[in-house]
This record gives sequence, C-alpha cells and structure tokens, in this order.
Amino acid sequence: MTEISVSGIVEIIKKRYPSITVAEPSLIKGVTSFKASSGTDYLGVIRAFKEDLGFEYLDFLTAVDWKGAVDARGYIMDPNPNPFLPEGAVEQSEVKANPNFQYRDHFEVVVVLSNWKEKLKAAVRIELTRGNPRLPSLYDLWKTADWQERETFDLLGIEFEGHPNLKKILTPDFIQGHPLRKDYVHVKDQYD
Amino acid sequence: MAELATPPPPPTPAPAPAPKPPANVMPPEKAVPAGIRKVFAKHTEGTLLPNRLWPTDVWPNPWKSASYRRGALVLSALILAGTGAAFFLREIGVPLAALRETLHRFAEANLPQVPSWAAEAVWILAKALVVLHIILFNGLFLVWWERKISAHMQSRLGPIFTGKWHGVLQTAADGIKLLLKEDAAPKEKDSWLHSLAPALVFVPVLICFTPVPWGRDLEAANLDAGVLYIFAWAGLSVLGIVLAGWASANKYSLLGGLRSAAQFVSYELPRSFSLVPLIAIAGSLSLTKIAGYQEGYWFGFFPKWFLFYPVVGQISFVIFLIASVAETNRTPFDIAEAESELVGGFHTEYSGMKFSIFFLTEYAYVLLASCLLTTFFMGGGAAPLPFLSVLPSWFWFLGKTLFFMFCFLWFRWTFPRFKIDRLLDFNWKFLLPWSFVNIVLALPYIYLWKL
Amino acid sequence: MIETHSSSLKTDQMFINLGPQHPSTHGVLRLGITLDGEVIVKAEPDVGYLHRGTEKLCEVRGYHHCVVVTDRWDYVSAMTNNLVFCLAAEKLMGLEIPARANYLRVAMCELNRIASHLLFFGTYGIDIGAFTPFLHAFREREMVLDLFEMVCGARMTYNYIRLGGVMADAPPGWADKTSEFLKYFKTKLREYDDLLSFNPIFLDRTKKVGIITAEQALDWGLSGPNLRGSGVSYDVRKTFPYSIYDKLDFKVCVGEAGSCWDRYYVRMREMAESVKIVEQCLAALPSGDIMAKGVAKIPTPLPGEAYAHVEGARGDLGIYLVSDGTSCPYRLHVRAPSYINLAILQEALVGLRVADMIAVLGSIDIVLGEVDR
Amino acid sequence: MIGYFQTIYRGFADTFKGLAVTWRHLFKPSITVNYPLAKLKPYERFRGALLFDAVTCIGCNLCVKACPSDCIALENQKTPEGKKIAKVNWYSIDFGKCNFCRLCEEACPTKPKSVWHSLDYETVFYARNQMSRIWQQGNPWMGTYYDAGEKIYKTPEGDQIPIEEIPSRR
Repeated sequence: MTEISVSGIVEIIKKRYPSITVAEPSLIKGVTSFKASSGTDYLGVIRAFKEDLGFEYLDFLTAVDWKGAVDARGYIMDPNPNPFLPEGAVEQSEVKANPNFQYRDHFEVVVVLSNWKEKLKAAVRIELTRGNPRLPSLYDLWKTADWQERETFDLLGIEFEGHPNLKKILTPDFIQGHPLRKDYVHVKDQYD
Repeated sequence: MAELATPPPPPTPAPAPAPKPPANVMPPEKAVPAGIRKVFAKHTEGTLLPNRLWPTDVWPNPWKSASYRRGALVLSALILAGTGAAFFLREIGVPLAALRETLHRFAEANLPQVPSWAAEAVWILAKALVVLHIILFNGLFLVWWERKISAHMQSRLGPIFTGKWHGVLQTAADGIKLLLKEDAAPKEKDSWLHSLAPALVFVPVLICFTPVPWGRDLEAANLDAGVLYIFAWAGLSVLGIVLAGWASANKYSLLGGLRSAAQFVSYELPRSFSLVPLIAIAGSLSLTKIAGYQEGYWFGFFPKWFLFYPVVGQISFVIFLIASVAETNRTPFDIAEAESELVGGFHTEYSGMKFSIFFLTEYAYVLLASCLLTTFFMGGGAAPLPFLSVLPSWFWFLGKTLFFMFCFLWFRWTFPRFKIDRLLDFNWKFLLPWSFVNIVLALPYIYLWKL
Repeated sequence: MIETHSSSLKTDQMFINLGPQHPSTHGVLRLGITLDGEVIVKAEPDVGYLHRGTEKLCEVRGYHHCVVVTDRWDYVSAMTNNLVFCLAAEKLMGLEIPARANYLRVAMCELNRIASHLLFFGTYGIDIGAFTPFLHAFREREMVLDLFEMVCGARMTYNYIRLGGVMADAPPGWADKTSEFLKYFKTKLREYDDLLSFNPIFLDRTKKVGIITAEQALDWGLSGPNLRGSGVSYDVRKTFPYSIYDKLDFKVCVGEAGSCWDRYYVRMREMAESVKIVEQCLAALPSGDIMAKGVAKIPTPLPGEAYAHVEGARGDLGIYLVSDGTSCPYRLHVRAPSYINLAILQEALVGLRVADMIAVLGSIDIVLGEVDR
Repeated sequence: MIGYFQTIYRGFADTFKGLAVTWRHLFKPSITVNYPLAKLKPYERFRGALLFDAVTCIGCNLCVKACPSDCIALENQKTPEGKKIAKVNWYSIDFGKCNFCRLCEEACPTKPKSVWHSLDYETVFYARNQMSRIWQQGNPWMGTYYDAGEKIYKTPEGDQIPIEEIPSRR
C-alpha cells in the first residue's frame, strides 16, 4: 500500500469523491475530519477508508444535536429535596446558550476511524436534517457498529437503514422520545 | 415511605447567642442515645488499630504478634494432651472385650429368665450407638474445622464470636438454627418422596461404618466381606440424590440430580477396581484382615503399608483418592450443587432439618472415605515406626483419618471445578484404564514376591 | 462448533434467563439464552439496567463537576476515567500540565490497572469454581486501595486527577510504601501462576474455550486485553502515546489463540508490566508544583471539539468532548470499551455449552457501570 | 507416548504447586480484623462524613456553588433592618445526594476550614428525611437532624465510636 500520510489521504479522497469537503481547521484537534454531504458519499468514503487506506478499526460512532442550549425540562425534578429549603427553592439551573455561537437545527453524525500502522486517525461527519435523520448503516463494514448505532438511535433518534435490529438498548421501554436531544422534555412516568 | 411532614422553617436565632465553644475542641458530651440496641454489649469501645497492618508488616516474622504465639501454644498443647491421654488409655480393645465378658456372665448369673442371646443384642446395640455418635460428632467437628482451615488458607479469621475460643460452638449454633428453620418447599413437590429422599441418602452412610476397624479389634462387626458390604450400601445413596432431584419438582434440581447420579455411578468403578490388587494381596475382603496384613516393618523401620508398595501402591492410592473425592461430591467434582446455572443442584428445594441431613451426609462420606483410605493404604492402627507402637492403635487410626480429612478440605479450597463432560471423560478415559493397568502390574506382587 | 445431530426426536429449544441478579454476571446484565439441550443456539445480552444518563447529566454541569461524574462509569478503575476526561478537556483548553503532575497521574492509573486486574483475577477464579484466589486477590487490592486512600482520601470514587493536574501531592511516606507494595506484589504474581493460572483443571476449563479470532475481534471493535488476547498487539499507550507514556519503556503483552485463557493470561502479564511502569514513575518523580497555573474556577473553553483516549483496564476508553463556548460541555460521548466488548457475546456464545458460557462471559471482563453509563 | 506421561507429570506437578501455595498461607497470620471489636483507623486524608462549625463559617456561599449535586443550603443571619451579615443562621447538607468529593472543603475560604471531612465512615441514617443534617448556632460539629415525629432537632444516633473526635481539620 502506498505510504499514507495525512495529505496523501486528502488527495485520494478528493480525487475519488469530489463532493467531500475537508474541514480546514480540523474540528477535532489532531484528527483530520471529512464532511460528507449525502448518505451514499458517507458510506462510500468510509468503505474507501476501510478497504483502500487501511483504516481497519472503527473507534466510535456518535451524533451531536446542534439545536441550542439544553432544555431544563429534560431533567427529572429532585424527588426529595432538602426539607429545610423553603418551598420551590430547588430550581434546575438554567443553562444559557452562547450568544455568538451559530447553532443550527441539525444533527451531525461523527465517525472516527484509526489506522494503527500509520498511527493516523480520520473523522467522517455528515449533517442530517431534524425532520427525518436517515443514514445507511455501517453494520456490514464493522459489526461493532451494531450496538453503537443502536445507542445513537436510542439516545438521539437517528435511523440507520440496513441495521439488523434497530431498537432501544439503554433507556427503559416506557421512556418516550430520545433523551440526548436538546429539546427533549421529560414526561412524568410512574417511577417519579 | 412515611409521609414527609414538611418541618416548619427553622426557628429564628435564639436571642442570647450560645456560649462560644473554643474553636478547635469538640463539645465534651456526645449524646449517645440509648435507642440503639447495643449488638455487642461488652464490646462497645472498639479498640482503634494503628493505621492498617499490611501483609508486608505482619508476615516477615509472624512470631512477633502475641496472638500468633498464643495460637501456636494452644495448638501444641492440644496435640500433647491428645498423645498423653492416648498413652495412658492404652488399647481400648482389651478392656472392651473384658466388659463384654462381664456382661455375659452377669446376664447368665442373675437373669436366668432372659434368653441367652439378649446380652449379645444389648452389646451390639451399644456398639451401634457409639458408631452413630462418632458420625454425628464428626459432623460437628468437621464443619467447624473446614471453616477454620479455609479461613486461614485465605488469610482471614473464620468464626470467632460464637464459642468461647475461636467460634467452637459455631456448628452447634448452625445446627439449632437449621432445626428451627421452616421447611419451605414448593407446593407441587411429591411430599412423600420429598421427605424420603434425605433418609434414603443418610441411612446407607450409617450402615457403611460397621466394618470400619477403629483400632486393633475395635471394629463394630468384623465382616468377612467388608469391602463389598461398604460399596454395596454406599451405592444406595445415589438413589436418594436422584429422588431428591425429581421430588422437588424443579427443573434445575432434576438436572442437578441426574448429573450427580452420572458422576456418582461412573466414579464407583475406578474406586472399586483400584482396590482389586490390594484385596488380592491381602487375600481377604475383611477390613480387619487388610489392616492386620499391613502390620510389621520392612528392614526393621519401614512400615509395610500398601501405600509403599513400589508402583502398584501409589497408583491405586491416587485413583482411590480421586474417586473418593468424586464420591463425596466435593470440589473439584462438585458440579452437582455449585454449577452456576444449576443454582443449588438437587438440594435447592430443601431447607431446615432436611437440608442439614444432606449436609451431614456429605461430611459422613468424607469421614468414611478417610477411614477407608487409612485402612487400605496406611494400615489403620499400625504405628508408622516400631518404637511408636507404645501409643495405642486407635490413636494412629484417628491421626491418619484426620490427615486425610485435612486433604479433602485442602482440595476443596485450592482447585477450581470440572465441567460435566470433562469430568466424565477424565473418569472413563483416564482413571478406569489406569486401574486395569494397575491390576496387571500387581500380578507379580500377588504370585511372585510375597512382600 | 458442536453440531447437534437433531434426530427424529422432537426436541424444542429452551429459553433461560441469565437474569439481572446472577452470581457471575458481574453486575446487572441479563443474558437471554436459547438452548437446544446443552448447547447455546442464540444469546441476546440485554443492557440498560444501570443507565443513569451521565452523558446528559454532564451537559448541565461545569467542567470541574463533570470530573466527579466520571468516577461513576468504570467504578473499578476510576482513575482512568478521571484521566481521560481531563486529557480531553485540557486538549480543548490548551492547558500545559506540570511534569510532576503527569508522573503522579501515570503512577495512579497504573496502580489502578493493577487493582482492576486483581478484581478480574479474583472474580474469574470464582466463576470457574476456585474460591481462594478471590480472597488472595482482594488482600492485595486492599493494599492498593490503602495507597489511594493515603493520597486522595477515597477508596473507589477518587476524584483525584483534576483539570490541570492532580488534587494533592503524595504524602511523604507514600513513595516508599508503594515500592514496598510493588516488591511484595512481584512475589505474589508468581504465586497466582502456581495457584490458578497453570492449574490443570483451570487450563482444561479455559484453554480451548471461547476462541475469538483476530478478524472477529477487529470486526467487533474489541480493545484492550480482549483484543490482545487474540494476537493483535494494539495498545493505546504505544500506538497513540499520551501524557508521558512515550518516556516509559514497557512491553505490550499479546496472547496467541484468543481463548479465555489467553485473555486471562494477558491481564496477568499486564499487571507485571504495570508494576515496572510504577517503579519507573517513582524513580523519575520530578519535584515541582502539581497543578497548572491559570485554571479558572469555572472554565469556559473556546468552541471546538476534542477526542482523547487512553488504555483503560478494560480497553480503549475515549471521551469525545464538544464545547460551544459556555461553561458546560455541549456534548460528551464516552467510548466505553466494556459496552463495545460486550456485543461480541452475541456471536462468541453460539455453539458453546452452558458451563462454558460463564467462563467466556467472565473472560471478557465487563463492568456494568461503564456498559450502561 | 512420552508426551502422554509428560502431561500426566505436568498435571500432578502443577496440582502440587497449587496445594503448596494454600499450605503456606495456612500458617501465615490472618490479615482481617473482626470489625466491631477492633476498628481500622482511616488515613489522615480520608473523606468521611462532613462536619461543620457554625462559629467560624462566614456564610459566603462558595461551598454551595462548588457542590456538584447542590446538596448544601444555608441562610445568613440578618441584622434587624434586613441586611445580611457574615454569620450563618442555619446550614444544611443533604447526605442523600452528597458524593464525598471534597470540592466544598477545597472551596471554603476560612482558616481552619469550617466545613471539612471527618474520618467517620460509620454514618447511619434511619429515614430518608433524616439524611439532611442541619447545623445551627451552638450545635455540635456533627449537626442535628429534624425528627418529624417528635418535631425536635436530635443529634444523630448510631453506635459509631467517636472517630470524628480525631480532628482532621486543616
């Protein structure tokens, strides 16, 4: 295999997938990140990474919800507050948004792969609209994607097509909605 | 949860500020409310140890710590007292025979209307009671001993509080607890068989102890077919185990019962075949004759035990030892009750007194196996060195049995567990063929060299 | 692979639950096992019983408060969790760590790896049926916990490694107490080999059981001793060195066949390597301050992302931290090695006997706090 | 053939090595301590139950901000016309949520610290609402809890030996 260096990868990917843009100030420090624009690009780039460029280890797959400050109603109120506090004193601390940070109403799936021989890491990112976040599954490339995608689906509600059994894994069955979304509001269930 | 009555807001500060306690000193009185029942009335003031003794501080020379020295002292005192008592008690066999004679003469002299065999019946009943009590007290002692041995092997203390010294009454306390425990068993159990099973397991062990020669002519009954008698009765308790498994109407205990039946039956074979050379050499099945045959010494000092027969003795000893450990269902062969998915094996649905009978049977089998090992391989009652025979034979028998019981405990706390299929492979493909080879190897001993 | 010759005899499959409460699941994990007689046909691990939503919890806490939450993931080796979060946050804020703090951090993490592998050694002995190794292992583990108690006051949730350095300097007697433990521990490692590692029954129970090939391990994303047991020599401390691991020399222990025994024995040899590392750290412990200058009380890093990962006791533990310029992390994703290693049970258990299932589950060495987060 | 006997020999040799290990430990003194009679003393930095000294506390709320799980609550004394003064009226810690992380002790500006970890590892609570302890002026360092039944403030029970009397206050 040709000697792979960071710049080497960028040309190969640029040549094969022109629609991939390389984020100049690499978002994750020390990890060159490639922004894919469509599902097929995303799958094609990752397959290229795996087969041609020797990135044979999937570090992790996760998603980020860029909507804005996290909604305080998403948290369970303290079931037994300190009895000495006057009534209603315990208020969940409100998290303010950073005014000059441009949030956007998107999810962003981040996949980090690593190539041990060349000691290189690469991240592939793709933005998904909030309406129906769909993405082809990486199950047939790496079986570890099975549980990592199930967790991302369970906590952030991102559909992965072609996943063998995409259902909740971490949160209990009676939880509706996806907790890690910024606009998640907790529905009072029988255990509160 | 009690309904939380929201307390009134704390009162406004008392007008007169409380006297200022000096900054760094705790207020003297510390209200210790009487409400808490003092669990250990005498030991409220726990002594504070200096900061943690590490093994590197304690172990380099343990004789520094007073408790270690006291323990060693007490242990050696016990052993010396035992040998001293044995030295004075001499051979119990002779006075017992005399006692039997006086009993007979007393019956003939002044109880003419009583039939002639009545005295002998009373004598046999007395022997039976003595043997029964040996087994029950052995249960008491062995449970406590196992817990202490396993504790010290794992560098911990074991039971301390119940008895005066080192939790001696721990087993008695457990026994009483098990007596008072409610016998909770499933509704769908076959109640009659459910209570029959423990009896069917325990009674054969009692009967097996008749031919055991506790010392020179101290056996309960000198049966000519002693070995056959023991293996015949021991085979019966398999029935009890399978019955227990089936009667508790629980899928897991049925599996456990069948598994231990398979293990029990398959280990019966090498156990008996490994004795064939010994019986052929000693020329008789009676345990007393086998023990008697091994009296005497080679070259004046080396005891003529079957264990020291150059090749045959060691092989049959090892096979018999492994098979006996398997017979008693103890680690490394305790797949019956300790396998993680069988939960409790055949005695899952037993509690209270029935469970303690299973528990007692296991320890009775350990005692039986140790007695057999001593009689067959270490010439029960024969002193290891000529001049040592000043001590009575039952003392040597007791010492060797304790050693073998220690080995059973030792194996339990060192080895992991076999898997069911590997356990049966080990038996059928290793122990059994080697016991056959052992018989062939023993031919020269039987016919050529009369050792 | 044991084929079950399904003759004309009509045998239906039995479904049993290795339920959340079970002596050998090391925590609240439910394994739905479908059995055909004695052989496992399908295994379905069900996790989530201990899910506390710590990733969402960290989104309303300041950076200093998140360190306290990290102790609760892999509660058996909490130092490594602290370290990985601090590395990620320091990469985000561009903090420079003084040398002494780095050496103390590495020493603590390696001691914690020894304590974690000791717990594995003890519980794996009980899974296979030997009780004594458990108590011997916990006697040594108590000594390591004493060392931690001396330094940071806690025995399980240390909260010792902070942003910018460490909480407190090692007390005066600490260094020689540690070297005393290390000298004693080397003799104990040889003793464990005699007691359990080469015991014929133990070998017979674990040698040819639960074989995971190298491709299978890479495919399922295994990491740590599980991956190295199958012959792949990937150790984060060597491939992507962090902190001062490039200045230390130690060997990466690799197994051959990927059986339960190889995974077990890789961990035992790793303990010996950790002892060597801690000795080097103690020898080269520089003087100087233990906390970087200028660490704000409420740090608000510039918007950006950072990914740091370390070689935890259970594998490649990583933190992906996103900050949007406020005082709380915007998104925190934990790459939990136990969670990823556990998934292989679906494939590794098929075709095994029921008795081997416990051996394979024990050899993967998972901690449910880290699986469910 | 030789290999067969070698495996047998190896098997027995390793078995005896294992037995030798347990035999050696049989004669080594035990490490454990039987708890209620002899108790281990924690090291000097041990993070036990929190103690509070109402006298030296200046009510600056630094510990309230430093606590990750917001379990500290306090109320300053007020002068008759309502201005807060640097004295504390009552101070309460909810041990149900405290995770003993020592951040409050590090945040406390007073010398010596007015909230600090004692060496007491035997804190005992008998009801959930007793878990939050309250300190008022003149209370002992262990504080009191509010017994909803008898509507009075009581000092915490428990059969602990007074480890907290060994001041680990810095």
